[in-house]
Amino acid sequence: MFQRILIANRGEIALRIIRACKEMGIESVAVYSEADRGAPYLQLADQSICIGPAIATESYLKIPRLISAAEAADVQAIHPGYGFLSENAHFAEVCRDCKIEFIGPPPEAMHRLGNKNEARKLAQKAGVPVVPGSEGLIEKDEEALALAREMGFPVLIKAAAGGGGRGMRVIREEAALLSGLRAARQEAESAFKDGSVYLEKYIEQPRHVEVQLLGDRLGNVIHLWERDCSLQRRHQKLVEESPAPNLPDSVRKKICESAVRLAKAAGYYSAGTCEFLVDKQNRFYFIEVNARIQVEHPVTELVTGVDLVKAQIRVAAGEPLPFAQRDIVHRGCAIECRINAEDPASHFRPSPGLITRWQPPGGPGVRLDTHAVAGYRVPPNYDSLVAKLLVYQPTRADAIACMRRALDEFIIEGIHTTIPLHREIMRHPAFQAGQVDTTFIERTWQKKG
Amino acid sequence: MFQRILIANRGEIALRIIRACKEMGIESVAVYSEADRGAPYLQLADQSICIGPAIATESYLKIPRLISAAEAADVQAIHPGYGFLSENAHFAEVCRDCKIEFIGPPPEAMHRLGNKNEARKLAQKAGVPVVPGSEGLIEKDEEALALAREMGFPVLIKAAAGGGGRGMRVIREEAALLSGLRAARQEAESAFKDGSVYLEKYIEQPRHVEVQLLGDRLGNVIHLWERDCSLQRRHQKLVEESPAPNLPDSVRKKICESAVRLAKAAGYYSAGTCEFLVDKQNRFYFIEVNARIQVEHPVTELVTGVDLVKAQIRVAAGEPLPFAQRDIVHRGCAIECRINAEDPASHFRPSPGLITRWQPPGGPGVRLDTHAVAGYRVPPNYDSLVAKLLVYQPTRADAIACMRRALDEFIIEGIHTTIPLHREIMRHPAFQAGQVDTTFIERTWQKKG
Amino acid sequence: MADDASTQPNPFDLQTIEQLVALMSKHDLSEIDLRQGEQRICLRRGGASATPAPLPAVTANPAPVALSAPKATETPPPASPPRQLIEIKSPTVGTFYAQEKPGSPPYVTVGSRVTPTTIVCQIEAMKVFNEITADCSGVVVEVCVQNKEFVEYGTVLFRVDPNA
Amino acid sequence: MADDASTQPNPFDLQTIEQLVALMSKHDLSEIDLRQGEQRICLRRGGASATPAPLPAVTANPAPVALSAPKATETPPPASPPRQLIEIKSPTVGTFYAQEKPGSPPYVTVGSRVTPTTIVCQIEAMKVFNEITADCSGVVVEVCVQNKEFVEYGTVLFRVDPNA
Repeated sequence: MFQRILIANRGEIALRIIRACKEMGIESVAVYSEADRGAPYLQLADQSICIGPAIATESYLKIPRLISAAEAADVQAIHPGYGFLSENAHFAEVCRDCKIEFIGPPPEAMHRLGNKNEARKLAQKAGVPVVPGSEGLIEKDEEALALAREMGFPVLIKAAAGGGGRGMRVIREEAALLSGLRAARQEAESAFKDGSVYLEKYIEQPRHVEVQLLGDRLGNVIHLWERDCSLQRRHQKLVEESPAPNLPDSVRKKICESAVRLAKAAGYYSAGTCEFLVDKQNRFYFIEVNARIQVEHPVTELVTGVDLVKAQIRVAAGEPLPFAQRDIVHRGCAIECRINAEDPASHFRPSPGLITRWQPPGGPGVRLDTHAVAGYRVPPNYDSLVAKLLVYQPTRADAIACMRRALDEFIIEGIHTTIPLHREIMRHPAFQAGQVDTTFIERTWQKKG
Repeated sequence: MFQRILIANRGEIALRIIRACKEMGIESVAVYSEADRGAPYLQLADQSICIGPAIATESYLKIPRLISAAEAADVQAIHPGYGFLSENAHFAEVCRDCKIEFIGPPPEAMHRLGNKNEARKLAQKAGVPVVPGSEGLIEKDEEALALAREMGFPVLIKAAAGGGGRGMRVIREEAALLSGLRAARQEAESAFKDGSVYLEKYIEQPRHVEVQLLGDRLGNVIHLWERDCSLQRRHQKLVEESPAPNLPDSVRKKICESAVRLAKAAGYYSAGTCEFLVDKQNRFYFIEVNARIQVEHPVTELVTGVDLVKAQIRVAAGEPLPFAQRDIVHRGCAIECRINAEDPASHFRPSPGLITRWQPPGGPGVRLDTHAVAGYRVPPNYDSLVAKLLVYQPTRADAIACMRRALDEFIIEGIHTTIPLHREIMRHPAFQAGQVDTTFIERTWQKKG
Repeated sequence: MADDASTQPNPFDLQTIEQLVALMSKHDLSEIDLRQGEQRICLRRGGASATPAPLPAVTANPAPVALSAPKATETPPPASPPRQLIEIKSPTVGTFYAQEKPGSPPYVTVGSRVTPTTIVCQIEAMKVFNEITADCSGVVVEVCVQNKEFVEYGTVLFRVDPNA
Repeated sequence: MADDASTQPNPFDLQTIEQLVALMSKHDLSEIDLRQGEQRICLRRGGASATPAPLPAVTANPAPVALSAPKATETPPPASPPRQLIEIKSPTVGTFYAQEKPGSPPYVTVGSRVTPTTIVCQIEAMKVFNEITADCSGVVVEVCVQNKEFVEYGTVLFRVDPNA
């Protein structure tokens, strides 16, 4: 086992990893930028090293400085957390060259899964369903018509040169396809000087379901069941839970097994997440793999009793997984609310600053992961996550009631947070019924958001 | 189900019950003495009523005022918490007369179990082992000798008029019995003007193991496994855990089944605890029943996933237990440390006062039950418990590591607490080996305690 | 919620303070102590004999309100009387009765003169009626609770002017 | 760890205080106590007998130390120089080399005069040696790190007296 680990990250996930190290008897070395100097969580590490100014490209993303710090502190491994360099295969390779263990998947698997097209092909080869669509550009009308009939309507026409939602057009019935194609080509031509388009199945109001994976370097890969992360705002997750509500057990099982097949095909190890869209008929489609620990990993920790960060560290040290698939028992329901320093009443404007009062909730069923304390100043330089409030209860109804209660207890002053929004979500009939999809927030809080 | 419940208690257990009520959609009515006026937890109740001055006999123990408050607030039930009136059968009877449900066992069972001698007889009838001893006074030497031989040495000679450890004498071998009896009688005669003595088996360095019980009004009684509460100082528990370490499964099962038999014989319902001494040969002896929810109930909640306070409320409302014995699955290990406002470095002198800084631990596996916040003033009038820090992990070693970590994170300023002592306990080899008994604290911290 | 202090326009409003000081000077006040949320203005004037107000350990005992938590009948602590009045407080919890029995006149009304042994009301708890005595002398200037109203321990029942 | 306040531009607004003192003097105030959020201004005047208010328990940005947490090589924030010295700080993370190669004389020592382009040391990170320039003018009065010592970003390497 490692004697010392450097944590190439900040905030709550850095503290999460420090805690795992402390409990495992491993020394932790924290790094920090000038914006994080004096942050309370740094004092819980055994050592902390300033690696640069506030700007991430000169600190948390600066590979030579991280490696220098790692070598000076004489660590055997680096945990990259999430974000920053966590999915950077090059960083993993540099670590390998420097004989420092990268606590994450092998760079080869990151390469394989990092490219969306390659990942899609790998998934198809492993028998994992992907969003149907044209393999390349659509040249002829008959081709489009045949494909659309095969996939079924609605379909999505996408401009090859578009991106971020631009140059997209939903076609709901066959009669509109050809005129839609013509219009889309013209629009794309005038907008991007490139009229080429392709066709994809349009998944209406999909749910976002992801599978937690864990693999060791001996080739064992297991899943730790799924999380439903449909509650998003502009692709930013706000609420995550497990199990996915209203998902038939047979589908659940199939999704989880698909994810394991894909991970095995990719030669994956460490913790990772396989993301799927699920349509209203509970058909599921692979989107991508997140080759790292995720923000919402505690949801899975609560329902399975497995400490994912400790598992990551053990696997990186070469240990085999201490459990087989049959040992993983999913019990109860867990929900996470992300408490961000944002003002939901004002277009989610970031709200960094001094936390003048901090009174966290507690009691039965509550877990709080946060690096914030009273008197902590949330820096404006990084993402706005200040706390992850989780509850764990026997049933989903109990979990929602517990989360409502915990949110009502939570007092933060000095900065705006997403707490008021979460209080509304937990009281919303659609959420209570487990009937939300990725468009729910925008549809429901359109005026505010 | 009840619409409104009055909580006849204060501090962390009052907050615990408020939380359960909130999650169940029941309105809570808190009462408070003038010493607790303005305490933050009161604001989480739907209503709060001042019932008297600081002194408990004029407030939390004053039945007419509690009943008045309950009637004015129009509640259907009263939860007594622990301590104060929780084991007062008369209070339970008054509630019954006033058509207010007492959330606890029936007064008849409280009467039956409240008297130590009657409880002992009931236990024997139910086939539950009790500490062996003379049924009455020892008159003749031959009688004493025969009994001592039957029980085996060491035995304890107790003065009938003694109490609290006074007039006790341990006899380790047969040769010393008769001279010991003579000396004890003389001592008792001169100390208490009453030379009568009796004989009991002396349990050396026993462990304190207790069984959590839960029964409904239909006669169903189940156990939720055991807790080991051996870590005590002057009969005040400091650390509790489940499962009891190093207790063979067969013994565990027998103790738990004994407790259920006794509860059934007593006509018990609601939550309760059956306490046992366990000797070095893992023989167990019934001591007494605590006919209430206990301080350390969260330990059992963590390892079984059952919310005991909610269960108490449901049972009081006449609902049957929602689970059978086979549904209760014990998983993992939970430990509780009692954080008291006491100074362990100064003979555990109470340390009430203003909490100037309060930085609680968090993250994976941590549960904190507390009514304290930064700026809270611990009143000098009541017991010194300010927080219950609990951890839940797959194994006992993990749990100890997690507790160490959590204790290291916990910062309280302005008052002294038992945190430094707990940090030492969690690092002590005997505790880590699960080899402590009720004399451990006094033996180990004699100089300090 | 308040933003970071530094981004706020005007942490201390001097104009307000000037006006307050002028007020103090003009009206010979010895102390002004104002708070609004996080803001506090505390001014004391003149004689060192002015009792130093114990500084708030009370910022200390913050009223931590979970904003969305419903607050039904939170009773505020008894407010200080405007003049030198004596408060007769409830020594128990129960139902306030202004008269001996239905139809009787009230024990006391505004204007009644009381002595320490004057019965001023009854408070019923668990069917037991407790006669409450004034325990002070003076003239009743206010009856603070309605007949048959529920009173807590410490609820102010009457205000009595001892100098009237 | 740095106190947050010290990194802020202007913790105390002297103008405000001056005006407050003038007010106190003019109106014979013995005390002014202002707070906003974490900010507090407390002024007392005259009468020594005025009991000093106990300072608030709430120290602004508490450096929360888990007391028993082991602290290995916690680096204190760069201390302020005693005089008007310029600090040359490490612009990166790595190993400090005082000379160009083993056996060479150090780039600079105490007493060396530097200009902005003077190379004062090298810092090695991942086998790459970065030459560090003084970026200021003056005389080196202190070499703050040992040869081959590990330096963080912001570690003070040299102190330079610009007026010498």
